[in-house]
Amino acid sequence: MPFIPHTEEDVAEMLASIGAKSIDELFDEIPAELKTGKLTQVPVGLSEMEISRLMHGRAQKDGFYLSFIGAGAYEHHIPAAVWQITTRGEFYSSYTPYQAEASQGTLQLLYEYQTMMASLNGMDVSNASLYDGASALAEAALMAVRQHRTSRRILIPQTVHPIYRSVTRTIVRNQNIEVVEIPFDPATGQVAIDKLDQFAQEEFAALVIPQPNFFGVLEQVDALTDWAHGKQSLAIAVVNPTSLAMLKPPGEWGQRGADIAVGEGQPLGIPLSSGGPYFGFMACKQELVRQMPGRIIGRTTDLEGKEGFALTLQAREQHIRRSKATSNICTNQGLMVTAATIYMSLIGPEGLYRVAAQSHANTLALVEQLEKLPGVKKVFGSPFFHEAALQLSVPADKVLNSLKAQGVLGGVLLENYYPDLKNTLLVCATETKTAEDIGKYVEMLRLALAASA
Amino acid sequence: MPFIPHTEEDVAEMLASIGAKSIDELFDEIPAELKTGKLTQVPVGLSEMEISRLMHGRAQKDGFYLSFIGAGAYEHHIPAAVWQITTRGEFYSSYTPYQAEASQGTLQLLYEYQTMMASLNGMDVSNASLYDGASALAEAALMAVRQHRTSRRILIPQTVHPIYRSVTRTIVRNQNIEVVEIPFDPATGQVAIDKLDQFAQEEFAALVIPQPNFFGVLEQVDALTDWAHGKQSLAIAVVNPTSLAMLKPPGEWGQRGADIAVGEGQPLGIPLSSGGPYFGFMACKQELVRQMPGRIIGRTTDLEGKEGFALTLQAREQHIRRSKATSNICTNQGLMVTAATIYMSLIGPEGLYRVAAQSHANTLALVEQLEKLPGVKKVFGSPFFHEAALQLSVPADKVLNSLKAQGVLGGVLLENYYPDLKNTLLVCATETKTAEDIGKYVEMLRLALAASA
Amino acid sequence: MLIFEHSRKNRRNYSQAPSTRPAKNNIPDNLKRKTAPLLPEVSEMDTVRHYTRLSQKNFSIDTEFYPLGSCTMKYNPRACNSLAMLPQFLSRHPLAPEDTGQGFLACMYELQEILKDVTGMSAVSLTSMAGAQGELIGITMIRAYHEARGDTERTEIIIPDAAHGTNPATAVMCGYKVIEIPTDRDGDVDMEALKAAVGPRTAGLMLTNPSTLGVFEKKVAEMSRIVHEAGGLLYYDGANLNAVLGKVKPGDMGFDVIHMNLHKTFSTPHGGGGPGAAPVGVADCLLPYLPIPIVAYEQGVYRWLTEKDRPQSIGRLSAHMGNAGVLLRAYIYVRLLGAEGMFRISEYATLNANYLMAELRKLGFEIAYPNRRASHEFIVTMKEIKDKTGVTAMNLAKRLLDKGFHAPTTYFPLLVPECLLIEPAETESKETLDRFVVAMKEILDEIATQPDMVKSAPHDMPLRKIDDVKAARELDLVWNPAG
Amino acid sequence: MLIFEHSRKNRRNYSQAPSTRPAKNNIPDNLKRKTAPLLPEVSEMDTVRHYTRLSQKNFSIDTEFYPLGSCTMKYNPRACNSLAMLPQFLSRHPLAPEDTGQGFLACMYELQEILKDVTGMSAVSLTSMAGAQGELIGITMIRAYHEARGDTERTEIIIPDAAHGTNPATAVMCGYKVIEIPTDRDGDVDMEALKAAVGPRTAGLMLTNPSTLGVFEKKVAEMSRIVHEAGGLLYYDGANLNAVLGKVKPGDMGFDVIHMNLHKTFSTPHGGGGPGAAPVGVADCLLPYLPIPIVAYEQGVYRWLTEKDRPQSIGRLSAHMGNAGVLLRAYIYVRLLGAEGMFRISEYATLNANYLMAELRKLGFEIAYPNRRASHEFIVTMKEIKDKTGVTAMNLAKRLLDKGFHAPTTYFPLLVPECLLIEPAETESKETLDRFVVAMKEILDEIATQPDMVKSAPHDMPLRKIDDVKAARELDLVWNPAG
Ligand SMILES: Cc1ncc(COP(=O)(O)O)c(C=O)c1O
Ligand SMILES: Cc1ncc(COP(=O)(O)O)c(C=O)c1O
Repeated sequence: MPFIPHTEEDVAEMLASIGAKSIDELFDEIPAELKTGKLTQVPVGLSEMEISRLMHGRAQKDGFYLSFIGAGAYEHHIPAAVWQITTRGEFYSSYTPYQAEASQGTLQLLYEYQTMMASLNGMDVSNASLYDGASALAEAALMAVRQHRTSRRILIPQTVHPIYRSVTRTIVRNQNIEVVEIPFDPATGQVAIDKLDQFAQEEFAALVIPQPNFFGVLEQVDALTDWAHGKQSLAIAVVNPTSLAMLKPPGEWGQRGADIAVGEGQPLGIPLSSGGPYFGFMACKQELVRQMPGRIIGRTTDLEGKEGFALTLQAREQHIRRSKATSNICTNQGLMVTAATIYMSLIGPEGLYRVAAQSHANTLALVEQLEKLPGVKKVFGSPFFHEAALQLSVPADKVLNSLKAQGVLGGVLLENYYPDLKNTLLVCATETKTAEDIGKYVEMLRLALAASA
Repeated sequence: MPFIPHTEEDVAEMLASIGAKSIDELFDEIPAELKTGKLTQVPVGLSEMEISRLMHGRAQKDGFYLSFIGAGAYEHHIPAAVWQITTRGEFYSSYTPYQAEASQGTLQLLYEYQTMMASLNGMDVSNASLYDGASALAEAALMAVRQHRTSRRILIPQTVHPIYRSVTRTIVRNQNIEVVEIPFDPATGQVAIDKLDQFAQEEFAALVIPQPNFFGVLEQVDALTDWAHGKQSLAIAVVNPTSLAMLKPPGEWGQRGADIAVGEGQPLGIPLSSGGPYFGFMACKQELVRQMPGRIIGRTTDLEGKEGFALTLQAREQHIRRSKATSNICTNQGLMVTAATIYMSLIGPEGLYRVAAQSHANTLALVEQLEKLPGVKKVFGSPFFHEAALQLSVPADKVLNSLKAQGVLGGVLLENYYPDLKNTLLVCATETKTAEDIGKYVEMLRLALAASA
Repeated sequence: MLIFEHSRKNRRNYSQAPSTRPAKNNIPDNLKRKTAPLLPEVSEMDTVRHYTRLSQKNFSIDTEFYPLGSCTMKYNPRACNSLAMLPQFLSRHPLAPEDTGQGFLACMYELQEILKDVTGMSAVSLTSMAGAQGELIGITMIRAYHEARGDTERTEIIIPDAAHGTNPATAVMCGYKVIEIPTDRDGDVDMEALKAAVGPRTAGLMLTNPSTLGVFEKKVAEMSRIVHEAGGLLYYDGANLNAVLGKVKPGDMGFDVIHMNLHKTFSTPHGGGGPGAAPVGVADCLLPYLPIPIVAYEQGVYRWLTEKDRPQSIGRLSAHMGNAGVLLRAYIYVRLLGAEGMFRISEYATLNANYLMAELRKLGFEIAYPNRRASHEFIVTMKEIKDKTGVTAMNLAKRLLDKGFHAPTTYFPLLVPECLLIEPAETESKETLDRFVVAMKEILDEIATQPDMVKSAPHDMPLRKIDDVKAARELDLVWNPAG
Repeated sequence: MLIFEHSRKNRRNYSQAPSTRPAKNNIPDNLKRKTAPLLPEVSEMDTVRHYTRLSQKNFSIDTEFYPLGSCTMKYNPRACNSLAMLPQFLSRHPLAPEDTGQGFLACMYELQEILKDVTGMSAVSLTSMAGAQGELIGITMIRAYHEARGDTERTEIIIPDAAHGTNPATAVMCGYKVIEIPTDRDGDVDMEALKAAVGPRTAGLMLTNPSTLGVFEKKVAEMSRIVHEAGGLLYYDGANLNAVLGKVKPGDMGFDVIHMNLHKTFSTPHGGGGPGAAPVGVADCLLPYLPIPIVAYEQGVYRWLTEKDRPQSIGRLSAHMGNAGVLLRAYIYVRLLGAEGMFRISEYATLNANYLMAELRKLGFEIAYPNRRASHEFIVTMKEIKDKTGVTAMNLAKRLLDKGFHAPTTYFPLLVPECLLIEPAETESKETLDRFVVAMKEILDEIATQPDMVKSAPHDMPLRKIDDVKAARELDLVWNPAG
């Protein structure tokens, strides 16, 4: 009985104490006709040795690739210390810190995280995480609608990550909140500022502003933020946390700064892992703090005046406020935040800047070299951060397949999300790519193009 | 400056406090003509990301093999918990427990280890580890000579691991201790008991008795132990700790039991790792405890009578006794013992029995199937434990090479150690091998033999 | 000390970042950041030391008995962690082609099949990242179901008063009105109230069974009939699946949709608050609406089903496919336990709960539902003790910390005054339970002899009782270098 | 509680062993074990919990400042651990063919080259598993050298009185007589005594430089001349290499053989007592005797040199090639630091030691060699304080534990009374040193105002002072279930 410590003697003594004849008797309140308990799809148990071999085999099958895929999840170097500490039993196997005195480790760490995350975003406060970037955007939309009171419409540019938009729609639709999309300028890859005029007369709870946007392109965030504020709408920033080491933080956008900033925390020390677990972050201005969903940690003192930390503002949360809570979120992504906090401590402000700048420089170099190949064209003219769209003169899916056969993942096909962007790759080279890696990609793309021509 | 936290300001303040103008000045007592400090073979520093990629590349190059090699180091399943706990910073990065009050974790663990190891060997006491099995045998030989007082000769059968014998010779030679070897019976693969007669009149400090011996063969340990005791020699057991779950422990050999038991601790949760770090264990009878080399932990109490643990019998050790110490050993293999202790706790007595029994059964099955192939012959007639010698009718090195090309390591060539044993493989299938693995080996050997024939 | 207090200007970890600032940087000036963010500037060693020491300040399953009711704090096998973190799994990009992830996808597919079997549902989606999101998905599907049938008047979700806070919060998040129904004296839903509550506005009922009161809702079949006859659907909050795994399948109880918290029943770690994973299972009627992606196995190849394959799906709930690494851990756990192990979970969890309940009752603690079997958890009420001595459930909880035990859940469910919801989980040994009983006895004695000491607990923790009123009143949510 | 006290008969971890006892078992009855060994029967969770909690009772580099003199407790980079534990490295059998280990062997070869460069020696063998074994190898080679020349009358090894205990113990283990020579007032070897001691019986001199007194032996060149002229060889105990790395090479100082503790200077972890690795380097005269195996690189292939290649070798010292995994960690560490980093180690280790010495001197602590620079460590003597107040070096050490600092080395070297050998290592920040100074100041004040409190320290540790006299007198070395 894996993981069950009971000896036969234990069971006998325990049943005697209970006054039951068998363990089965303890289930006598379950109506007999409901008891089925036949499992046909669960295989017989394996020993750890066996499952270990099975999983190693499956991992080997998946193998390693030289990947130039970004599109919302980024390969960055993760210091070894991050996960060695994060997986310590005391972090790994504890619950949400309901008993503050027995959870000061997690609580203090989260307070430190809130401080780092608020500062990175140029915001006043941060919560202790949401599920992921996409659901964080949905929560921000709901939060904006609560705050705005009169409008139930959210403006979202099509330059926002397509799946973030789709997740947001799924979630806010239930509350009859409408998502209105703004097209992008096909020349710049930015929100079509001139298209905004058409919304001038309408009321919106918020405008969502991505920076960089899904194409890697930098948006005119000051103008967009001010436009939103000019209409009494909130400005919701969707940002890449690594980029914030280089880019103006949402709190400084436009005249008054964005109101809420959300994003995907994965770049901060979280492995790609086929998509999760990652974590969503959310920071906002002080005046919105009571509208924030999720856990928030406060610094306080104990009975004797010693510094201590505790969950606070719990009156926003479902376990206290139930149907009146700001969100239903309960379990969040605590362990990922633990890793991200350790990552940010290890890397520091200059380190994060260098990671961002090197990623940017690598993508610049990649794009520059690729553009020189006949049959490759940069799609958008605007400045970008560490990611760019490139159009090929030949079927891009075939090119990707031939790169893959050489162990290189050449990017994602934008056509999957934007049917008009045919044969277009979204490519990204983070600081993990060396000059040789970039050279290899260029050479292999050259060969693939030649073969397809 | 990797791992050096000093800022320029720090350095300035520190130099000011010291009253020095530069860090260089702190080295002014080193004669100028000695200062060279040119390093030509140390490459420029790498970032963690770079070294990580380098090491992953080297690891990939080495790859994975299905291995049937034993010969003193054994592949066993290691529960994941073992190394996740062992590498916790508090175990990993602490020193020898000189300050008992600040080292109770390590000290209690070592006391538990001593208890387990003494019991496994059927002995009264155990030390807290030596370097490895080979050097443990050398230390046991020195210990026997110290105890015996009159003889400086040690009898070692040639069935003892050849490298253990060689290490022992290297170490004891310095003290003019003579190693006398006993040949083995080519039919049984055991110590040639009849050959012992020739030593009947000579004095020896000890007889070394391996169980199982290097060939995997089981020795007649009772007779050998009694023979040694009959001559006032000590009996030194060299044992495989896994086997002790099934086999009679040294403390019960013959009329009075062996006096000292040593061996390689690697099978108890230590990865193969190209040969180390492993650990040597040593257990002995109570009356020999003051002759033991190495650290020993005792249970005691604190000022207030609470249970606590401390290094004890330090008067045997170099840091107290200097030139009169029982050994020069200082740093031992503490972390390996930490892993072994957790391994033994996780696996328990029944688990260790099953590991031993399954390893034995797998090797039995392998040998049985291989013997049926034309051109394969079991070399020794005696019972064995989880390892056996098989002679091939064709050049064995070629066969091994062709197996290797298929990802299988088919054993070691005994000829490297015993020139008379031509084309003979020593093979081992631990509990990690499945029936399919064994089948694969058999089939591939069949093909290789056919190809060579 | 906060990590920021270890920080010194210009201190750096040279190993952890590119060695220079690259020359190339064409970010337009007006988009550049002007002042560095407040990240600490500390050495690698000081970071390791700081967070290692912080970790030691936590209670956790790996260090203490943690009978936190409703949270199923069971052992998180270490192999699940290391095998889910094999480098190939960690390095795989979510948008990497499916043929580069067949090993991973095989695990996901098999997990879907296993969860279907265990719950008796027709299909499972793995996308949900926690129980509350599972609920959101479930209720969204119920809404989609009614909408698809043009049944737009159903605006209410019925929820028993004992329910977890996420249930009503979810219903409201999904645009529904919550109709709360009471619990009867024995801990069952008040059937008359249920009958009175159902009607043409009923979109569905959310039920936890065993309920958060730690008892099995016996009339669940009847409830199912009542709700279904009224045209509503049944939602199963599977947070308590640990109590009945293998014994009874939610599908067989008549539920249409269920979420199961893998971070409870399937032993993925809580991580100080997450991440979780809460796959959602549905009966046939909700099949078309299941969120994507879902793994399919076709002609020997695993692939994700997307919008194209499932046009009626409510859509996506996460940027990729949810908490893949958590799902891997659950998969490994189930494979370790096997079919036999599924039954044993509920059997031994139930044995432990009933034993502990019996022992505490013998000490004189008042059991909230004394006539009922405990499921995998049970409730002690301190009401009488509080009335007599002033010692509250919270006081007792804090005193338990002093004795090296994490406290049970306090003040939930809300309907039992001064309650302690105690869930020992199947992985605890009898000796540990017995030590807990001894501690509870000691506290009972202390309450009799020195109640003030208990009231002012904890005493032996690194901190005394934390002032959370002050935390909420004098909000201090981020550190300010100015002090 | 001991792990055995958690044990219950027939409790098992089903996941961790084969699921049945195999049917086949032909072990002869007379060779079978009759009673099971005393291994605990505990659950996986209880094992994890027990050892996790035990670990928390240790001070360590990852949790505390650990200025243990002569032990070089510096940060052990976490990457060294994880990269040395890549699955392919862990699973490789030592007897696997060389062509299946070219990645591993490349690391070993490069490490040899790096260590040669750093020490200025002609060749290096990696086989030694700790400093003491390195010494044994070195002295064995010295013996082999003299023997090969037929110079058999050399029976003495000269060792300064300040030397580490392993030095004399090693010499005796190698069959030599130890001639101890005194230290002069400034911490240097007494040159007259050295001159008097050398002669035709001198096999060699063992020297630590900087010495264990924390000062650099200035006259090392002269000493080398004296010993060499007498026909002896010079052994360098490289335990203190951290102080001079990159600044001066032992080879240039005239040493013939050296061991270096990678578990000090090259930052492999101490692991609560080991494992270490102490490669041995030799000058040309000892080249033929170097122990095997040694990695060679020939025609693009790495291979082990063995007896056949090196017939005069003293042989093998371990069953395989020593502590391979420790060597890998050291290799990774050097590659992280690079050539520049080598210098910085000694520079900042020296800066930290001299700063701490200056600050403690300002507090009024007596420095044992006040006229000397500290190397990477230095000595405080409590003699005067003890004479005045009765507070000993050990008392102060224990009181430091109360304040969250590991104690310095006490009562070593033996020639300085009531000594504290303090080695901060280069990885500690100025703030940490300053906090240590504050603690030392507090203790100084406590000695003045409440000496008995200091004498009875520790007070704030989980245990009070351990009775090690009792430990030695009432030997209790193994647990006995009978009690
Ligand atoms: C009964 C019940 N329902 C729902 C939930 C919510 O699950 P999660 O925290 O994963 O969102 C919980 C968890 O606390 C619970 O106990
Ligand atoms: C000066 C000196 N020499 C030798 C040694 C012995 O090294 P090891 O403990 O690795 O055997 C030490 C270690 O404590 C030392 O400090």
